[in-house]
Amino acid sequence: MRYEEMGLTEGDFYSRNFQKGAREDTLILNLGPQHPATHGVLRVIVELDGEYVIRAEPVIGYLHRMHEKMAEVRSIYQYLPNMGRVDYGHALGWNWALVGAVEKLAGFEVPERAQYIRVITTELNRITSHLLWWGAFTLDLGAITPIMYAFDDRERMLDILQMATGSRLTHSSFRVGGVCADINDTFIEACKEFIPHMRGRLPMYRDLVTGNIILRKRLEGVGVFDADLCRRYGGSGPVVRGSGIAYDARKAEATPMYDRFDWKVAVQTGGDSMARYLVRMDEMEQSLNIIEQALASLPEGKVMMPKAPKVTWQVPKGEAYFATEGARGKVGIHLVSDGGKNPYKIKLRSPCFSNLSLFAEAARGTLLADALAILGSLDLVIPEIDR
Amino acid sequence: MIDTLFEGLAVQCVGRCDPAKTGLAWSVFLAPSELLAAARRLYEALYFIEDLTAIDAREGYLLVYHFDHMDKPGRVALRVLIPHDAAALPSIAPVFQGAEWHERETTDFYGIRFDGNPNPVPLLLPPEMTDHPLQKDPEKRAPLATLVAVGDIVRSTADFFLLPPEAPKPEASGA
Amino acid sequence: MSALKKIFQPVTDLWSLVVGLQITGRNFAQRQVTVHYPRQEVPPEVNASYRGPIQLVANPRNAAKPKCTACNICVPACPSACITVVKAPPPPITPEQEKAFQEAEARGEEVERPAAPREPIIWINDFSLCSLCGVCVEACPTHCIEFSHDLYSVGTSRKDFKHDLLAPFPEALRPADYKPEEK
Amino acid sequence: MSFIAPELLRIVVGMVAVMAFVALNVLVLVYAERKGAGHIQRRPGPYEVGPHGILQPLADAGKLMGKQLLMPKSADPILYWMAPILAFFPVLLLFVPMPFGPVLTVQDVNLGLLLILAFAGLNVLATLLAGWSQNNKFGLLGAARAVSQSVAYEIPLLLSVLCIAFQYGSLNLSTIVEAQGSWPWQWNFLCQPLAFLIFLVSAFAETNRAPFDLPEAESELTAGFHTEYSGMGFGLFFMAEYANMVVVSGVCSALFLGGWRGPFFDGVWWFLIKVYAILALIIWVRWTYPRVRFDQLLNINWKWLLPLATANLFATVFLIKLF
Repeated sequence: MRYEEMGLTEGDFYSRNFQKGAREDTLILNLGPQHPATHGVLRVIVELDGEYVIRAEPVIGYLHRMHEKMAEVRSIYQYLPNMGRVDYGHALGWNWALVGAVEKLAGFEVPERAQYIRVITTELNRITSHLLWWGAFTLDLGAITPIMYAFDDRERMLDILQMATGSRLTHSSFRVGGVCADINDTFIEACKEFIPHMRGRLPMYRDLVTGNIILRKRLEGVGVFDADLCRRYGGSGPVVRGSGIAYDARKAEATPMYDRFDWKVAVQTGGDSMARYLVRMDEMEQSLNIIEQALASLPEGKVMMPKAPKVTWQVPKGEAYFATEGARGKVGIHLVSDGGKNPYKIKLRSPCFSNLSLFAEAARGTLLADALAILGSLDLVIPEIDR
Repeated sequence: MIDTLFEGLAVQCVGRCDPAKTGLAWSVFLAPSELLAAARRLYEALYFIEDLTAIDAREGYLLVYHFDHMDKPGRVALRVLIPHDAAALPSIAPVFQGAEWHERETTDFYGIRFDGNPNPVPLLLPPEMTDHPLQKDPEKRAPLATLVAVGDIVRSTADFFLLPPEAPKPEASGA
Repeated sequence: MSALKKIFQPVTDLWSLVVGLQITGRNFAQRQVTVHYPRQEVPPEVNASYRGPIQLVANPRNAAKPKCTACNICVPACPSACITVVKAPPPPITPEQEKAFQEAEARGEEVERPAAPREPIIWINDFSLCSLCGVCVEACPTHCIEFSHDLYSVGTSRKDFKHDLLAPFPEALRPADYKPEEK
Repeated sequence: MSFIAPELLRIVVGMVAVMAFVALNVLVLVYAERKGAGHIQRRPGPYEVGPHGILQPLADAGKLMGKQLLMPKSADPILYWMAPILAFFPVLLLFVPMPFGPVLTVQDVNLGLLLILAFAGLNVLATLLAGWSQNNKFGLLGAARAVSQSVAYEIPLLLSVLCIAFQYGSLNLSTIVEAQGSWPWQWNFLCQPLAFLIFLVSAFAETNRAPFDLPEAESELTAGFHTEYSGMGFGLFFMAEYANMVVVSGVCSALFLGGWRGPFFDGVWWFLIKVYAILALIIWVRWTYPRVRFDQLLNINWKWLLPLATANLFATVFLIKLF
């Protein structure tokens, strides 16, 4: 190996690769893959000058499962459950991306009621995802209690989501041409009860965490991203919306049904970690608005299109790209089919992958604690990065 | 606007697609040598990179770069065909730094070399791994014409490899 | 104005700390929200929508038999290959019957050998592989697979997760060497 | 000889009593902390070992003692094992001049405050040794943070203590307690509110408790200075942290809250009530706030606490001279 020739004998492949560019007087610190702040098996190698990060390199792939290869050896129907595993936080966003791509390619018309159910469950799932992030992020910043309050609300929502999707974490309830089950009155009642409850909890979150001076000082002005940085790295979701760009794939890509509801794209202009934090807090409120309106105008009808495809259905020839807004950013599926039983190729466009790739540049010159705050503010879900 | 954006570049084909059917607004075929220049123009027109991947087809690897715009949504797909036996093309990481990871991932999956990538080490697969999981067996490769949406061709070179045979050949331009 | 604000800023900042203490203090005094398993369990209506390990639907004519016709459509449909279904063989033929059949065939008559019953004799779901995706449930043409609502499925060895789905059906056909497991 | 013997006996008996007191307190505090955290987070906390989990700290202690003591291959063995001992045992000495009750003091020392402040400094040394000797980068960073933090916060702590010392012209804790009255309005926290607050904040930092728990900052440095310690090596650091909390609360109670003086019946119970109230506050704060950043931590000290403490000291001295 060439690294041995350079006298780099310690560590594994990636740490030796990283050491090549290191200065003489610095400390190389390996954070992860098992580290409390990396939420799973992300590994970040950082070069420190004192507590200042000179260089950082995320090393990923510890949770790589080759979902794109799995897509080529399964039918679309069999591949649907994989989507819940790509992003356990916002599984329904990925569900929608896949069925949306297939419906686009095949030109299917999905019943309206099914689309409404998709909107309601996806938005509920978005709130659970943001709550999970909120708890984990405050945990990163050293506050241990908020995650427990977040989970209190999250559990209630999972109970509600379970009524519609049957599972609590790796939801897989969307089908090509509809959803797997209709919602019942219990679900609607539970949702209607939950929305005011959640609205009452958000001020408490604000007082406990958002207004806290220690947290504000930790986040304000830390990790400022500008629009150019987001463009160069393809950042999306709250990362760009925190930088003052009102880009939301639900509006930009015209995800079905979202144009019927009155909601705003949450934008903050600061560009710092606090802005990304506030965007997500605002998004929870917007999601509640959407759910409320969708429940009020829920149409009657079937939840599956007639002659919906079954397990052995063959995807028509051609390609389609469908993107929607996941909790972490733009979730995209590029589906290419040669008309066979299995898709010819599926590319999963993961928002976390792009968002993490800008971390190396954003973390340069920050304190170690700030770098970890930036990492937390990106809302990373490792399985989605590694796929 | 895309056809004017690439003015002066050797573009093989520019096609306008129907976003409702394919999710793409424009489909642009390029020669590998023009890729970096095209990426730079997209960057100057404030496009951002969405992803890049390859399709292993009978004619070769078709590299697909997706770009989108934050204010005027409309996905642009840049496509570059490279042969199987000389799978290399220039990296666009100097312009879009985010492409670095996508390129490394494509190298892992397909074994395509990106010249100019600042850190060409494996990204997702272990460094000891030598084979590339998404390469297809030669007999399983499908022809590109069945896979790719070219769209309504706005202009193309006369010898463009995906011209539908029955379509009247538009006059050569942009060459 | 801004000077005044500058002076009072530290005060409001410090007040936010007091607000935080108030909130945690109030929560300290409030009721606990966790379910104290195993002393308590979640209410059963929460389980009603839970999609647990799959089970077979009983035959509407005979509840002691499964409805499954052993058509084997679910087996290739499963993305994780966790289902094993074996169709029941035709009933054994005694040598006398066999002789009678052969004689009849020799006479050129149409012989109707007894057909295999449309029932499974082995139906195993390897739950250690199952991802509860429900593809088998939706693929089944006779709607004989359903999700159970069993939240508390636990096991102490790998063997415990090879669920024998015929076990709840006392009259289900079984292979000759089948021994019911000791409980 | 006959003069020394009772004194010696007093110290020996006192130290044994202090050891028992500290050990008992660590157990109680571990339980209180976990139970308090549980209730703040609206869950029961430890519940399984004994009624309402009351024996949980004993089970934890048994687990820690039963664990294998591990040492990294490249660690310095002498310093590595010295650090936890050095962290815990000097803390016992800090209880020597502590005025538990009117006569309940191990040894009434004239320079009691000085003794406490001097031996409290050893804690920094132990943290530094621990971080340094284990040859772990997280430990090293944690140790560096611990040293700069402790050194910085000792100054405002000292200055706020000096205010009281000037006021009474004594460094003897018992004298200071006795000089305060029995009723809350006669206690020092009213005539020295700023010193009280500064002392409290510095005490959080000195004991490395949240929101100033940077040396062990879990989400940044995994476990900071005690990353590599297992079993009782970690256990001693753990005990030292809680013992330090008790010391700080005791000093705070004696200096600012009237120690064992209280309405109706003076006595050791008032001292204990005040100590546990302060401990409850420390625990409460830990489960409420996020952690401050390292440079902010030092900024709070150098830009706010130190000038305020100095001004407070000058004001005190001036007023004492005036009246």
